[in-house]
Amino acid sequence: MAERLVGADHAPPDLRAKITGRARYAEDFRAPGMVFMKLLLSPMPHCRVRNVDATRALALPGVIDILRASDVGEPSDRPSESMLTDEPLYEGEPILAIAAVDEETCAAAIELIRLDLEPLPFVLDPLESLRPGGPNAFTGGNQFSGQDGWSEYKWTDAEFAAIERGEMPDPQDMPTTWSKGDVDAAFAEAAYVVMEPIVHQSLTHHPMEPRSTMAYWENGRPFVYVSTQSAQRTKMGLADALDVDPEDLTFVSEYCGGGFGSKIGGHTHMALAPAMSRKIGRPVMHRVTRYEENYIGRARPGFQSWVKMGFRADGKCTAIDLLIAQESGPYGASDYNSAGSIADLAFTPENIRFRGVAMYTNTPPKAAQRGPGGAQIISMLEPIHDKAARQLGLDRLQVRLLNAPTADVGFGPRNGTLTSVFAREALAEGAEIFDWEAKQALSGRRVGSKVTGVGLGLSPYTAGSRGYDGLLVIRPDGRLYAYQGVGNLGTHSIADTVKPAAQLLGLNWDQVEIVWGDSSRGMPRSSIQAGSQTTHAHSRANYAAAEDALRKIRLVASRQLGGSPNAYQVDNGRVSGPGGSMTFAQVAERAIALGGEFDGSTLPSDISERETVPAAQRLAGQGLMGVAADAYGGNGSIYSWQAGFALVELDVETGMVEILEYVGWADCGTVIHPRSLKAQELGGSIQGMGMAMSQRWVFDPRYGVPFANRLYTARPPGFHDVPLEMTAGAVNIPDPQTPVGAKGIGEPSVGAGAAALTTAIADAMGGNCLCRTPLTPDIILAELEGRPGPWSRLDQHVG
Amino acid sequence: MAEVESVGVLEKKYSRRTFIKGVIATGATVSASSYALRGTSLLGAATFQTSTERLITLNVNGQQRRVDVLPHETLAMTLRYKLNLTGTKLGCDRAECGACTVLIDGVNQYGCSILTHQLRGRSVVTIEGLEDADTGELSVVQEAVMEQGGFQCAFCAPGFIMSMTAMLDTNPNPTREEARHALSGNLCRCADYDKILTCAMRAAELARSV
Amino acid sequence: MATIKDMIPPFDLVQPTSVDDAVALLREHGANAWVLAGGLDTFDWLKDRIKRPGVVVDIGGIQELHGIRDAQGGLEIGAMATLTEVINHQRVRSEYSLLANAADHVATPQIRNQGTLGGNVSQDTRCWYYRSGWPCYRAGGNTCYASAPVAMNREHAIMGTSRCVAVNPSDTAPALIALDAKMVVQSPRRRTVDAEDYFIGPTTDITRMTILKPGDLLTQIHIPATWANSSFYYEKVRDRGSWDFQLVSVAAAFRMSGSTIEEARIAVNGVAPYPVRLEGVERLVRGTNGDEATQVAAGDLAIAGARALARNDFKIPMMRNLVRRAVRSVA
Amino acid sequence: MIELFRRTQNPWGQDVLIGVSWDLMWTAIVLAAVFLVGHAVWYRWRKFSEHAAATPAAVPAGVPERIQRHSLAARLFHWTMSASMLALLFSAFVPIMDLDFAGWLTIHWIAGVVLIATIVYHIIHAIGWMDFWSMMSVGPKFFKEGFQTVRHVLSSKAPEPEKAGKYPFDHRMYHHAIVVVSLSAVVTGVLMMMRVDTPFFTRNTYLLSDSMTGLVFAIHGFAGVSLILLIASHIYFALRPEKRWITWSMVRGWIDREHYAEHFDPAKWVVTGDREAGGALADSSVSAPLEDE
Repeated sequence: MAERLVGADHAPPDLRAKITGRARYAEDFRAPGMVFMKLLLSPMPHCRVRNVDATRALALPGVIDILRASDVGEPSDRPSESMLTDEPLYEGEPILAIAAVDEETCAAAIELIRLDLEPLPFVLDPLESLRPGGPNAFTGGNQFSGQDGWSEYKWTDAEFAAIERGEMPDPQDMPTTWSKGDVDAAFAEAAYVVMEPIVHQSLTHHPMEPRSTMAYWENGRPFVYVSTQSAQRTKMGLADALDVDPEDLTFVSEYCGGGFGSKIGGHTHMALAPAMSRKIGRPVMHRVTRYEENYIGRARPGFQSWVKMGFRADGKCTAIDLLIAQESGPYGASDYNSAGSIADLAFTPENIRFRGVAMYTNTPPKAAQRGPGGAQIISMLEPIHDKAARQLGLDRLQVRLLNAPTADVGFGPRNGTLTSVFAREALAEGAEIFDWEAKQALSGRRVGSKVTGVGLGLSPYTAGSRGYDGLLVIRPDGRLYAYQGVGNLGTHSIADTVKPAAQLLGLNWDQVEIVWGDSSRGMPRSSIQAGSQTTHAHSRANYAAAEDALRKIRLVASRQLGGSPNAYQVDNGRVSGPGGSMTFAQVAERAIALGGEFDGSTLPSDISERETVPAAQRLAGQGLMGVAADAYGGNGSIYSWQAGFALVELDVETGMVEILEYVGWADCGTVIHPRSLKAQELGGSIQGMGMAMSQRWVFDPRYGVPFANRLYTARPPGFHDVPLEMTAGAVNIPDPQTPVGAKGIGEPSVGAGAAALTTAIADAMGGNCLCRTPLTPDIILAELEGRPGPWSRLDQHVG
Repeated sequence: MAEVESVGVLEKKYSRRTFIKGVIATGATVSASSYALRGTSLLGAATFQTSTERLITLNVNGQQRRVDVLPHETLAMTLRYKLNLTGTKLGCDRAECGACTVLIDGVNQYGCSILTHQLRGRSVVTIEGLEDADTGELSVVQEAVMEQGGFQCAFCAPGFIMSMTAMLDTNPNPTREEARHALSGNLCRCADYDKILTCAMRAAELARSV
Repeated sequence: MATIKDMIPPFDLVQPTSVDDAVALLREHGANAWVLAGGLDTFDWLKDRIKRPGVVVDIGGIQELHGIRDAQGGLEIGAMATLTEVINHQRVRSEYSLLANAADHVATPQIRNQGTLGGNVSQDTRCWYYRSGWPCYRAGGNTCYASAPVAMNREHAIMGTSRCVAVNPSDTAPALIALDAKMVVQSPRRRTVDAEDYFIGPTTDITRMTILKPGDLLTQIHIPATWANSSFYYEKVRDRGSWDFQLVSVAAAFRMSGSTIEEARIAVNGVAPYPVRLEGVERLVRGTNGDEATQVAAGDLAIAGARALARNDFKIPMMRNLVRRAVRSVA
Repeated sequence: MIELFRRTQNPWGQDVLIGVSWDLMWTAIVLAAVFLVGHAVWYRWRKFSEHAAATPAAVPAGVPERIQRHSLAARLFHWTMSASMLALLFSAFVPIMDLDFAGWLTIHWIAGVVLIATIVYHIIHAIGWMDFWSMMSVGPKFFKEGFQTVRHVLSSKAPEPEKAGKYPFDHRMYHHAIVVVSLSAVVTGVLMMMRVDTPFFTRNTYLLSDSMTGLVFAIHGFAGVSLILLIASHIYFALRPEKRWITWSMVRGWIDREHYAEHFDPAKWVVTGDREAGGALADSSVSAPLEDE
């Protein structure tokens, strides 16, 4: 009997390479005659490039050529990013690239370039741009629509007067508005109503690996080595950007040193090295520095928001009025939209009004960051949740159990439904492991200068998608080759999503070969490696392919050995039935001999013509091919849930917070790989802790220049900032709508970790919600000492 | 030995002082190919005037490697772009993230923040040097990581593993707390800290058992 | 001229093997020379291409600068002794644990393994306006960007400022002041100064953090026997548990007779352009047993005259509380 | 070749002025030295030339033995101003000479405040109570006198210039220069004070644009180095033996009849009244008919 793969721990197949230094990330590739490229970044947050004088730079021995915006497509008059620009919209936006024989020459050449720049008005703070007569990020305005182009959206003095009074402003015709039920009536009836202005900071992703790229061209065909979360999806995008046939592009991304949403379908600037290489006809290495990563590496959008919540006496949340002004950078982001839906989903008020506006600003570009929108709103709203519980004298866990949704939930503007919800189960099991009762008893206890705080948060987020293709080949060596088009950014899903398929085929893990990271090896149509989709999407796609393979194995066996196909069973790499048994090796040989659908010479009609078919054709005739589209279907969105519990100690004399314990418990369907699941839950939660407690983005208001452009100034959490002991797990209840039952988990954990901290710190401060992140010692101490805090209530980009 | 040569040259040039300062070496050198710092005098005398000995011998992973190194070249650059030891990663190039951590005379240091010329007569071990070249046997730390399925994106892994190796050398029997302190010079943005710490503790166990 | 913050510009590297050679070289090249010790402050400046010395003098090869020796009952620590050597030195741990403790709070293990005690006390400020290469007073310009009403000066000074409001970032500096350490400077004549006089404020020279001028070399740090085995207190408040500079830190040494404080030396860092010795507080606690009232009085006296910038008022109560805690530690 | 200005790149990489080059300080010091030595040498040589000794004019009757030249108030002003001016120059340039000088800035701005106070006082006093125009007026007579003085200096054959009024050409010339230079130093100095910690303003480094700030620093710098020259020559002449008598008048307040007769034209500087010598005469009793009508 072959081992059970689903639910078992296995070291990922690429681990040995990773820990011996053999794993090659984009900057580890070399090519003969390789030269180097560096970027000239804009020194101003918004300006027009009047003139660039590169004569002295080009005269420098060793300098090969420069690339300007005009070489890579002029930036159009819309908020869309291009590789290089003549109207930089943030300090650090690349103006030009220069290639030379070595990096040193590149640097020296850049210093020889004379720039003639015309400074233009800039804005860092959305509220400034909303002020009557306030500056706009673009010369055209601060709002853009495909039909009407640029326009200005401003609030009136009345709104700002309200803000001054500490009230919730009531702006008319907000660009995004939706509501359900009767919010005002619900507030009127509510036993407790609370309104808070809340600020959530922007923060850079800062993956460990900067987005370097190496590229060269051979007889008109590009070979590109990039750092990206996804693979097949990124390849298609890159082919598009380079305007080449995807089949002519050799795309290599074997390893990605983290992305967290900043490298989903690749990134704008990955096309620079290939573009330069095409121009100069030599291999080009574009080593991106940490400093540059801070600018072109994306960031989570910050919120300045006002939230009003109404509760029944039993703690049920009955109404939410949510107003969000999002700091969107020059190229936009949609976090605030998901924030609205998630608020509705997580607190299930019958009545909700959501108003949001995305404000363009002259700060580095924003992008989805792990749990985009959800992570922010959960960490912002959970302390308010606690406020209500305190006011109404209720247990915070009970209130959450009451407000958490069940399977019948309908949420968001379109009352979306879910495939399954086991949020209450996750909360209950997590609470048990955390020992909520005992911990809650410690809340507020003071020993010397240290006060104990207990916190918890419940965080939902998307966890899957449907309809991609699977591609498997059993070769004459008897092994299963799984062709993965998803990226390899450390979630282990390139391997884990194959487990259910291999299990279906009765194989042991050492009989499985994962093939990934190089488009020349064949990649089926795949999901992006983001939104926690992969585990769900590709466990399904691979399972479909495995079912196809199993059907073919049985056919081959019955033809070879007689008897009905369905009488044949597979196990340990053999297929056996009435007529006897044969090894997969023999099956593969037969399949090749038989040809047709068996070895992929003919392919099903429902797989992707543009992507999976060419990949399968590369592999046709190499063995028995299992290839199929995920046609399982399903109703409703796929969401996972993470409950987070934290025990902290706040030193009231210094404002320092120490996290003593953390427990994360998830509803993510069937657990495929417990160890990786735990790593995802805790990793995400710690990113949330960093968000809640330290990570920052600081700009000088006068020059619009960011200062948190180093790791130590941006402050991502290090080893000393996390608890020594952490626990994580899941309820492990299969999602009924997917054959494998598994959902993703990467996203929700961030909001849970952040909320557990924001609530625990508020708890340690006697329920006083500072209602801003990060909660650093300075603002905590200032609050405790009743002294002027470093920032005004709504300040953004400070720290 | 390069340093001896250069001192010799120096003695002739400046008899009044004894510091290591020679003339540009001539002749073939290891991989002075067109990588990050190829150190040709392309930039012209103005920017490239240096009379420091460039051809030096480095002890890397137990081998004597003769290599052409610029005076202002960091170890990480030499390893990655001249000796093609790309297991040493550049995460920040500012001594902040630890991805470039290597062992210098057995001590973990940031490869991005030391000049290769400061390493004359000292030994350097990189991630590539931990695995037994002949048998392919992994070090105890690597074994422990394999066993615990450590790391996610693993861009930080080489650095962490070097720090764990150095830790076991000075503290073979660490508490979780001590291990955390010893590893606090390495960042993991996937924040797999819990598992990494477990790997470190397991490595200590394995080390004690062998 | 366009700027880029990557790749060290070329320089001439010299590696002297004796202090005399080093000093001779430093004098020969004057302001064009740069002393390379551990290099962890140095490489930021060079890689950002902001400071461009023509000659870098690597003093790592000078044996006399290494090691920790017993001297006149106290210790003589070579300027090039690494922080890890200091932390692990048996006598430092047992008799001067204050210094070991402070050194262990520096950045990260790798940095402590390479960074030197001499470098730690001589490092430049971390004011991010200055570190970004902005032409402020400290950089020879005519402005202090960090003191502007809209500036981001959360980490900056609350006392001892004059035009420049940057703070001294060293963790070991206050400990050395509390231990009454002496700094030995060669240039080429040999000077010995008290630790507290080694650090200078902008009123003296706005472009330097220490008394070291071009041509000067810090060679030894002498820890006298005076404060060996006293009661020590060290605390550093920071945003992250590693690789972070202090918001405020305090280092204190108390010589007790029974429960009475006979003598005390207290220094605070992170509040001024130089580590601040609190002589007033020292006098105040002398003869007391550090009771509640003394703690409060000490804290209040410590912050007398402190003046907050736009964003750093919190440092005033933080400093007050840390001084209280220091006194409380012997109560 | 010396640089005139110090320039730098502002945070946006724009080239901006930040002040004058301190080479100018050394230049001023050298120029001052050269002038003083040069003058001393020239004067000595000149002594031996054939010059008609100044013929004492007939002193009108009733001119006392001691003639009041500077009121006590005027003298107090002069010496306070000199003290603050020297303090300013010292605190300004010693640090630039790279000598450690703790607290120079405080001394500098306090001295600056004193200087401003004295200047304000002086202007009011001069307009209200002193013969303002005899010092300030610039007209045909002024230039005529100037021409004669210069010619006399240049050629030993040239006749004596006609006797001066209360304030001879060189005094007035010097006064005009000092007025222009110190006023520009004072005005820019006040703007610079707003950028440092003083009791008077809440500090604001962003008061002016980067380029305006640079301009202010440059003007202040120029004024500063010019003052090195002006003050040096002033002190030099004050100390010269043949000028001591008038220097003393800034201490004692009076000059004696002989010097009055020798150097001044009683018609231009009419001294009336016959109070006994030494009696502090109010300036008002010394009337100077406006010369340029």
